[in-house]
Amino acid sequence: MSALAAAPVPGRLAKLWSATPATLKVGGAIVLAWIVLAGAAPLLSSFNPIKVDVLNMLKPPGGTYWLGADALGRDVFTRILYGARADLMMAFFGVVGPIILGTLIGLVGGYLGGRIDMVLMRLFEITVSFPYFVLVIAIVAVLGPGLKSYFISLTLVNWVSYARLVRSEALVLRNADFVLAARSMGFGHLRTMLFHVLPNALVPPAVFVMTDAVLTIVLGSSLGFLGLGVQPPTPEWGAMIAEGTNYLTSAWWISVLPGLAICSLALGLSLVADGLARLLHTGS
Amino acid sequence: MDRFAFLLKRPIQLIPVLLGISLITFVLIQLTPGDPVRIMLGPKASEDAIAFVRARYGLDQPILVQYFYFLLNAIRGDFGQSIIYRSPVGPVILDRMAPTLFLILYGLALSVAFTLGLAIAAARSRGRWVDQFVRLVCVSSVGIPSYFMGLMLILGLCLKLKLFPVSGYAPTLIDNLYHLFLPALTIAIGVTPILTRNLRATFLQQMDADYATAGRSKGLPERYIFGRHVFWNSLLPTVNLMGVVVSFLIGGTVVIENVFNIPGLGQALIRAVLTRDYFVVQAVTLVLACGIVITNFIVDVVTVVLDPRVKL
Amino acid sequence: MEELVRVEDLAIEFATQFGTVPALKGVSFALHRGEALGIVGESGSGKTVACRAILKLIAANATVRSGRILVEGQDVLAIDAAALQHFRGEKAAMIFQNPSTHLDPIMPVWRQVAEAMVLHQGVGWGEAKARAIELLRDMQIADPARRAGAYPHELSGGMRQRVMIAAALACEPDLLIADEPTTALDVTVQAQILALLRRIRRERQLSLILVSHDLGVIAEMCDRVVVMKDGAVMETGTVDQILTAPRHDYTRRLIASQPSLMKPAARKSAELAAATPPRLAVEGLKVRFRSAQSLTGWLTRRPAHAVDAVNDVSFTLSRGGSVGIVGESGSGKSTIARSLIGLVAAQEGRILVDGKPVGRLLQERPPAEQRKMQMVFQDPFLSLNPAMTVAATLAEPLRQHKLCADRQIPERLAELMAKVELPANLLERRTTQLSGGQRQRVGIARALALEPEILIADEVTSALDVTIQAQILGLFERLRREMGLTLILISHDLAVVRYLCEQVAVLRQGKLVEYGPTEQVLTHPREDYTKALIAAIPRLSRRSDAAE
Amino acid sequence: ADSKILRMGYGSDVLTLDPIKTVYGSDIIIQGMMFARLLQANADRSEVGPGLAEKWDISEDGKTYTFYLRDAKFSDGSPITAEDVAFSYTRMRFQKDSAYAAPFQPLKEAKAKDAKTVVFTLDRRFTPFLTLTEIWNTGIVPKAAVEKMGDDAYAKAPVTSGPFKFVEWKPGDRVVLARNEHYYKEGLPHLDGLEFRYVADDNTRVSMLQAGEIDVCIGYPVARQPELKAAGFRADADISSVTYDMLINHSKAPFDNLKFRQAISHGIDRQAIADAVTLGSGRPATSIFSPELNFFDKSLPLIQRDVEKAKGLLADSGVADPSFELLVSAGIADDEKTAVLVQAQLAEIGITVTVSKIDSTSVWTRLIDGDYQAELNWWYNETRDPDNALRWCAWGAGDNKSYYTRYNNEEVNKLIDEAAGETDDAKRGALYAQIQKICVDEVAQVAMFHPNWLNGYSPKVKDLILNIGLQFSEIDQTDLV
Ligand SMILES: Nc1ncnc2c1ncn2[C@@H]1O[C@H](COP(=O)(O)OP(=O)(O)OP(=O)(O)O)[C@@H](O)[C@H]1O
Ligand SMILES: Nc1ncnc2c1ncn2[C@@H]1O[C@H](COP(=O)(O)OP(=O)(O)OP(=O)(O)O)[C@@H](O)[C@H]1O
Ligand SMILES: [Mg+2]
Ligand SMILES: [Mg+2]
Repeated sequence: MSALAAAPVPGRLAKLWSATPATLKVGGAIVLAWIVLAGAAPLLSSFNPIKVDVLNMLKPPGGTYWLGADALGRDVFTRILYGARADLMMAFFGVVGPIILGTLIGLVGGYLGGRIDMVLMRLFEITVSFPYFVLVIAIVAVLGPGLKSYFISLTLVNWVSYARLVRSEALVLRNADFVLAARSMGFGHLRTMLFHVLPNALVPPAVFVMTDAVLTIVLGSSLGFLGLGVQPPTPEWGAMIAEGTNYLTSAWWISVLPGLAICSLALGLSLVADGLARLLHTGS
Repeated sequence: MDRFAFLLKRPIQLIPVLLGISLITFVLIQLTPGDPVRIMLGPKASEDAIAFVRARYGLDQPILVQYFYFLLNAIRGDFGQSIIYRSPVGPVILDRMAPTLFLILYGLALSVAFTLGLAIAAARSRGRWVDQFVRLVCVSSVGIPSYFMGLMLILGLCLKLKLFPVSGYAPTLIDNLYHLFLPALTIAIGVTPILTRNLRATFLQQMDADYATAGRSKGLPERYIFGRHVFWNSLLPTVNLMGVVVSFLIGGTVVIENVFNIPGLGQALIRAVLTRDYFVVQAVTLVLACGIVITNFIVDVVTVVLDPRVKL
Repeated sequence: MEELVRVEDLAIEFATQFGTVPALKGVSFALHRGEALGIVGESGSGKTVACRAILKLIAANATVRSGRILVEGQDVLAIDAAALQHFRGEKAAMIFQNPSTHLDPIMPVWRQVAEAMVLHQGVGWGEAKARAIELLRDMQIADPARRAGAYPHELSGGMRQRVMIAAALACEPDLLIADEPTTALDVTVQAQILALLRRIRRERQLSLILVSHDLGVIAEMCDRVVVMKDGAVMETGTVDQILTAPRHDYTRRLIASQPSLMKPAARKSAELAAATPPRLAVEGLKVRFRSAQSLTGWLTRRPAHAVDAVNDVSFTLSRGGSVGIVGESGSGKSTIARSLIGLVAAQEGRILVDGKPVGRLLQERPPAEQRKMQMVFQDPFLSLNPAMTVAATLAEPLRQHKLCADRQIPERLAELMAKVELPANLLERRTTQLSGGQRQRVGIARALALEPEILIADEVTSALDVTIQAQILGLFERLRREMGLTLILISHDLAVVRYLCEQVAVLRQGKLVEYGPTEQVLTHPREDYTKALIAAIPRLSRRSDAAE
Repeated sequence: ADSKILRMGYGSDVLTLDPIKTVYGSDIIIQGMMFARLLQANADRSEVGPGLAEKWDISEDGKTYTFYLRDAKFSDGSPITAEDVAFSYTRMRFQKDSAYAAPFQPLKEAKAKDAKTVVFTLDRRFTPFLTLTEIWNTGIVPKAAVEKMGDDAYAKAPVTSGPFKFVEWKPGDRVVLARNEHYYKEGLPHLDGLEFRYVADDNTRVSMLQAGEIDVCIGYPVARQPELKAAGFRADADISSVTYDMLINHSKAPFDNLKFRQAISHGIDRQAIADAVTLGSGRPATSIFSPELNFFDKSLPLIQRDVEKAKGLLADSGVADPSFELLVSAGIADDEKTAVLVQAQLAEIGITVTVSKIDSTSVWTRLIDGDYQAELNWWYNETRDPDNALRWCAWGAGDNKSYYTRYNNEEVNKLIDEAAGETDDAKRGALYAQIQKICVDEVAQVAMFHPNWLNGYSPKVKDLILNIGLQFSEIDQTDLV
């Protein structure tokens, strides 16, 4: 019965730490490590990631080029470090738009129900069935290539995942006693939706977002032929993999190593997701 | 039975969705810079020639007028002409439906097999190394792009070990089990981790469910509880997730079709989009949309069959 | 008498994120063959853990620190998996508190009854089905051949509990462990299930362990009682001995908290009530739920299925007055509450507050009017926003209705906490970090924060321990007396109503079958239905009639 | 014996089988194998000799060409007459939707004089005309069949005049051809048939060659050359007439500025780019067109990269903001590589290049609309005569505005016309040298290097090369052993 709230701050932190699932700690450490590596890239490598050096093309790993050099003589290690910047950014901004838009739509549809939900659900189905390429081409044509178009096209399409998750939560929550209680105390729909339904509908999207972040990186590289994603010469893992495919039989390091980087980030984020789910589900 | 009333309602809901998709697609692709006639005639053609052909396809009309005619014709079963191939849309895409359909079904069949195997193995040995290993593999393989995976499989299994053909779609069904094994495997490698994570989690959750405890208290063997109770109660979330995955696959097989050179719908769509072959884009989009709607429909039917409580 | 079960010095603890939780701290008790042993104690005292341990149903995160459980001289905790399978089901079986979750939702019920027979006794499925149907008939399920094919959700709560009992008895065990088998059921059904248990115990020479937090139930059913608190046994004895001469303070408190034993609160005289103008008047209230029409229904012009959840209900309440609404499950009690508060629209009838009609739905009522009438929800685990702290929960209505200046809020919060007898240091906790009783009091405090004139309490105590229930009933009584709160108390427990309410309204299938002063209705019920409700109340004193 | 079917894989899709309706590589290659022309080039296209025409006369004024046909038949067994030849040329030259009528502007009339003699009338003396009579879109089609079937149907199942006849076309997948029994060369072709397959992905195509699923892989990533050779495939480069260049928009700043263009021309290292992109299989560019074309001016020096000079030129140009956007078709690895190299090299002289990858159709659209600053592109020439090449890349008066660069120099335009009317090789050479000099000095476009066709052939394939004009001209000689 001793009050958690009254405990002194250090004790509280320690408690929080011990309450944090191990997966969350390990996953967090991996993600954090990449953030640090990305930030400290100039300190860790003396190479310029975009400086081409035709004389050292395709140098295998070892020597000055720890992880080899790519088809333009750029140091793969350095490009992986700097690539983390673009990838972390893609992972982050690639999900921000979808999660906001999707959560709002799912929330409104699920909470208000009725005709609005009907219309939103049709919109949902249209989006799911809509060919992504058409959208990407159109957006790239209007806004030009690059990350901005990438984020916008992702937002316009990927919201459906989050809308689906949030809506199914909101559908249940809108009849939850505490939501009815909020209504009966005279709170408006907006307040009820934002402060009572929303915070309780966030666990599934918060878990999904970790996988989604990795998928956005992969998508960016898979659709590079539409002009999606970062533009050369900016290093980015997915683009590095794509660039290296022609060399897979002769210079494996160009694509395999950034591939391992993505896998490690995926691992980190998934562990965070697992831990987060456990933490949020136990409700403390 | 009332629970199956939705079987009748669905087709009606389909209409606004298909209309919406076709209108948005039509307007968007037409507004995108690029002229299919120019692509058809090539960069060396004269302006005269281009204007002449544009008029022939009615592309000189306002977009909404064109859309109206498209709809009118579509209702009569005529989906227009492929501008790039200078021939009716039908034959251009009909041949391509079978390979894509087969590929997706085959890929799903493998995914389901892998998923069941892995998830059951993991859940039955929860916390032990099999479980941890399955989790690790599932978690870290999400980051492998399918074109990369496909290429690795080709290099390893086709060229090194000479186990499978690199490409192609064979005329008979049985042959395709062999020919399309690698592409289906690539799909499965992409899909299995997602499904397995979900199914394993549901298994673990259901193994702790009250009815499982009740089963134990009756002295039912663990195997029986898992096989007869937990298993069937765990399927629904994964079936639903599979519906979503199929939706993404239906439009997203292009990468795999490219790597394994399978003449499928995904390839047709992407080519049509890249060449602004308006009516092919339109037709393929509608076919894919129907595919997605049918998928959701099947998921709903399976849901209702699996769970007697569900009403739709 | 031969000893069937002996639990010796059992200590079990759970590993959790927050460290180890000792659930049992050296519990010992014994059960003789043919005997019925009751276990009582407050929530979390370890009743369930102890019972499950007898079947070695020990959670994955649990460790047995010490102790033995001997059944017919054999230590259950030491036997191997194969033997355990035979022990479970054939020697001992268990039924659980919540029949809805303990049945597989997607398997026809007969299979769930039959599967143990097939697996333990090697009976074929065909024969097992026939036997299962016989068992269901024996459990007094009407038309068992047809019901056998039903899925759990197609059955009522009472029927589900019968199915579970049938499944437990399928292999004719010697020992039945019943862990709060009736808590989730309403009183009339509870009475039927208890009667059934008594009958089969007699007919089959079953030994029974019955867990309950309701001493009334224990008194009706058991020969001996074990009283538990905080993972330890407080005292053990025969029922009479415990009820008449409790040795332990805790036991005494437990007994005192039984609502049937609580003295009715002071009441306003009927004349006085009639003299004051009514604060709340409900006239001819009617709520009809229409199920969504299906396409097939529409095509065949079949009218949509409709339920009259509330049908022509009228009553009046004066300032400081209180009415209890009772009735079986599904009789429309909650629906009345919801339509009063404006969460569902009444199709017909009027609701008058201080003589003025109010809007049917929340959004048709001005905020000030909304504020006047508040409701406390039935389930304390569902009615508080899990994402909020207690302080935020209580401050939100104050702020929204601008009931006090922002800087006075802390002061008001402290007042509210004091009013519901909660320590102020709980304010910073999340609602999920509170016990059920604490939560329910936060729910009440939240309603009171709006300074309502009318309070509707929907089964606020049914999920609580008797001791906490007693506290909360006391609180309502005080508020009514001191603040002139007008109270509508919904309950299926007539004892609770008797304690608190001046008038009682008996509801059946949406209709008021009886309405009048509490004493009058309880002592001279006119309707058979009311009589049945009264008869279903388990009483400590009724042990003697239960025995025959 | 086993039937000898040659299987080819190519990275783009066949769109039509009607030779007048396309300029695409896939169509050109397959049509070249289906339709015989009046004249025929030898394997490396260095010479043209008799084809369907046994001999020909050119009138004194160079305006009348008379071709005498040999006895030959279409694949349906009907004879190939002068009427068919006149029909084919008229159609190619005058039909509204003919895709490549431009090089034939001087042709005014094509007429059958008798069954075996066809007469072409030109409106001016036009020396390159003879070589043009062997390019793919002058393939002879049967008048009767085209008129009976209509253009659209004919384009899907043509009656052919070349070594192979049409069997089947699955759009987006493959075209299947079989030996034409009626082919005019006795005993040829050696092959029984041919499958032309669309394999979009470069690496897949190579893998298919390695796995024996195709016999010829047209186009492979240069990185895989050593591996192919080591495995015994014939994978040496086939010489092409390709020029890989940076198209620059002369109507837009900063490329309207001569000094700026020159700064760029001196600021890039053509040798290094050629080496890095083609891994040594291509040559740096010195002129505006390929050294494989006649009258290529061998005396033009390779412009060596000179950072100081480039900086000076940039300073002189007075361009305040030396930066531009370089368009690249997304998904083409070599373009991307080149772009990055150009970007890095120009950065050193103070020019900021922003690389934009967009889909190829959008690139073309912006190119044609003039809505771009610079773009990476390549082109090849069908014949060895430079007239066609220059009219494509430097003739401002043409429909395509000097390959959409909007480069328009009256003098160059005049010289091109003059050279086309000249019959004396020495004089033509001098004129073409002058044109090349002006175009290089004025930086009409930034020619960078000349890559070669990288085709892989199974060792079973005998006597097959892709010539400079993207044709397998000796396909009728090709054999599988
Ligand atoms: N799996 C578990 N993990 C952690 N703690 C547990 C677990 N199961 C039970 N406990 C804890 O053990 C203690 C005893 O729980 P138990 O369920 O036996 O109480 P109970 O007397 O049956 O209460 P109730 O009347 O509420 O059913 C409680 O503090 C509970 O929180
Ligand atoms: N939203 C609704 N739609 C349709 N029917 C409803 C709805 N809410 C309640 N009902 C029906 O109205 C009737 C009365 O329900 P209500 O919840 O008022 O019962 P109750 O007396 O509170 O029962 P309990 O004691 O179980 O809480 C029931 O038959 C119920 O099924
Ligand atoms: Mg319990
Ligand atoms: Mg209720």
